[in-house]
Amino acid sequence: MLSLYDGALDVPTILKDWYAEEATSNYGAYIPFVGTVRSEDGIDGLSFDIYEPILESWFKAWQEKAKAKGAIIKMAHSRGDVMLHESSYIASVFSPKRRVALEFIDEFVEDFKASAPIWKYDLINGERVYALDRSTAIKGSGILAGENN
Amino acid sequence: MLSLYDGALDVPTILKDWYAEEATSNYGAYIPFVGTVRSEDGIDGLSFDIYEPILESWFKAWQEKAKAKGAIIKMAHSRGDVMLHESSYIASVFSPKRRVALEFIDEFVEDFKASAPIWKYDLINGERVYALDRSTAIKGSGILAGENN
Amino acid sequence: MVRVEFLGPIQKDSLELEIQNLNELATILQEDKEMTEWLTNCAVAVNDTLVSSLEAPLKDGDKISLLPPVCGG
Amino acid sequence: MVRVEFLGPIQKDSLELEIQNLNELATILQEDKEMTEWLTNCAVAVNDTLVSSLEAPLKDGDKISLLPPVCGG
Repeated sequence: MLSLYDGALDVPTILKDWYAEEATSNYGAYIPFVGTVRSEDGIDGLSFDIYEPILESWFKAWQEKAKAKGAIIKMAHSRGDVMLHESSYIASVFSPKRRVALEFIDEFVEDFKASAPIWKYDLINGERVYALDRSTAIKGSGILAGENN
Repeated sequence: MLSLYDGALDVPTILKDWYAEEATSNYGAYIPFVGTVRSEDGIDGLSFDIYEPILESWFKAWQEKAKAKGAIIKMAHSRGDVMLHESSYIASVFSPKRRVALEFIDEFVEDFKASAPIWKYDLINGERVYALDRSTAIKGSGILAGENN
Repeated sequence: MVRVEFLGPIQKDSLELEIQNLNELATILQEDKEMTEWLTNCAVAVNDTLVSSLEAPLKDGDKISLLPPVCGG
Repeated sequence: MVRVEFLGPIQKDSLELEIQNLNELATILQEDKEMTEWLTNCAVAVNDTLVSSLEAPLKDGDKISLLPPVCGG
């Protein structure tokens, strides 16, 4: 399940709903990863753009990987502005056994950071500044730049 | 924070309270691990004994390890009976950055399984049967057995 | 006719172009000074599937997307 | 006098013993057939601190705990 929200996530409600959804699915391990906006470099918050068609296909591919291990994943992310100490991201894994869940949440979150088509901006002095220095070029980037690259 | 409860854990409330407690602590990552009783081998549930003095010193040592990485840990566990699809265990890590949290939750949960002085019993046909085959001897076990061991 | 969209932080309006493959798109965008940096760090999708080469033929109605460096979470 | 406690699944009452070190405890428990298996897989704590050798001297009032294999979670 992939859920996108305008603005900050209601973390307790999402964690509770996901837990309830799988209450009788017989998964022994549930690991959510919650990402929260930190106060750093004088920002007032962050803002996000999402390209949904590719996010959905990326997520679907991970759902298949999870299924192959007997696990399932759920993810929530914010669109637009999320202020300091609010949360913008929750990824979670349910699996029968703990090792799969512990390994999967790590791989899933890292690939999310490297590949999910979401762009982050700092909200600073009323401006929305693309966070290029913390961003990662998607694998295979640069093909349009020609032979010199 | 280490919290012990009689019977099953109220997972949504614990996850919510912990999130609220650190709402302005400026941690960017919050990872709870939730352990839930699975239906397996005809059991009706599990039951736990805890030896609290050593559990507390074990937990305190992990709090120090977390502190050295700028992180904190919180843990909840059940005493006594926990029935199918109820949860008996939550471990969680808060840290400024995701890598520390992802690595720490794994190490912490694995050491918990290997070292925390908690004994698990299957509840089956009204009996409480020690789960020896899924248990792990604490490091250094066997010293009383003499030279042959 | 294909449509080229610039996603996220790239401040550029979509283009409608008569091109047969991505090599032609590369040639066109390389002449746009504002795109120079983006070309080095953007991934390319055709009809919402990422591509790793410029050779695949394009057909009428295709949607091409340029995806700059990402940072979700 | 020291007190020896058997934790978790070990079905055995506590003992009060006049012993000077854990070697003496080992000798006593090795004579108890019901303890044979437990001795091979139990860890030992003195005053709630796990120990890795039998040599440390015991003093009056010490608490010794035997911890069988664990499985929290």
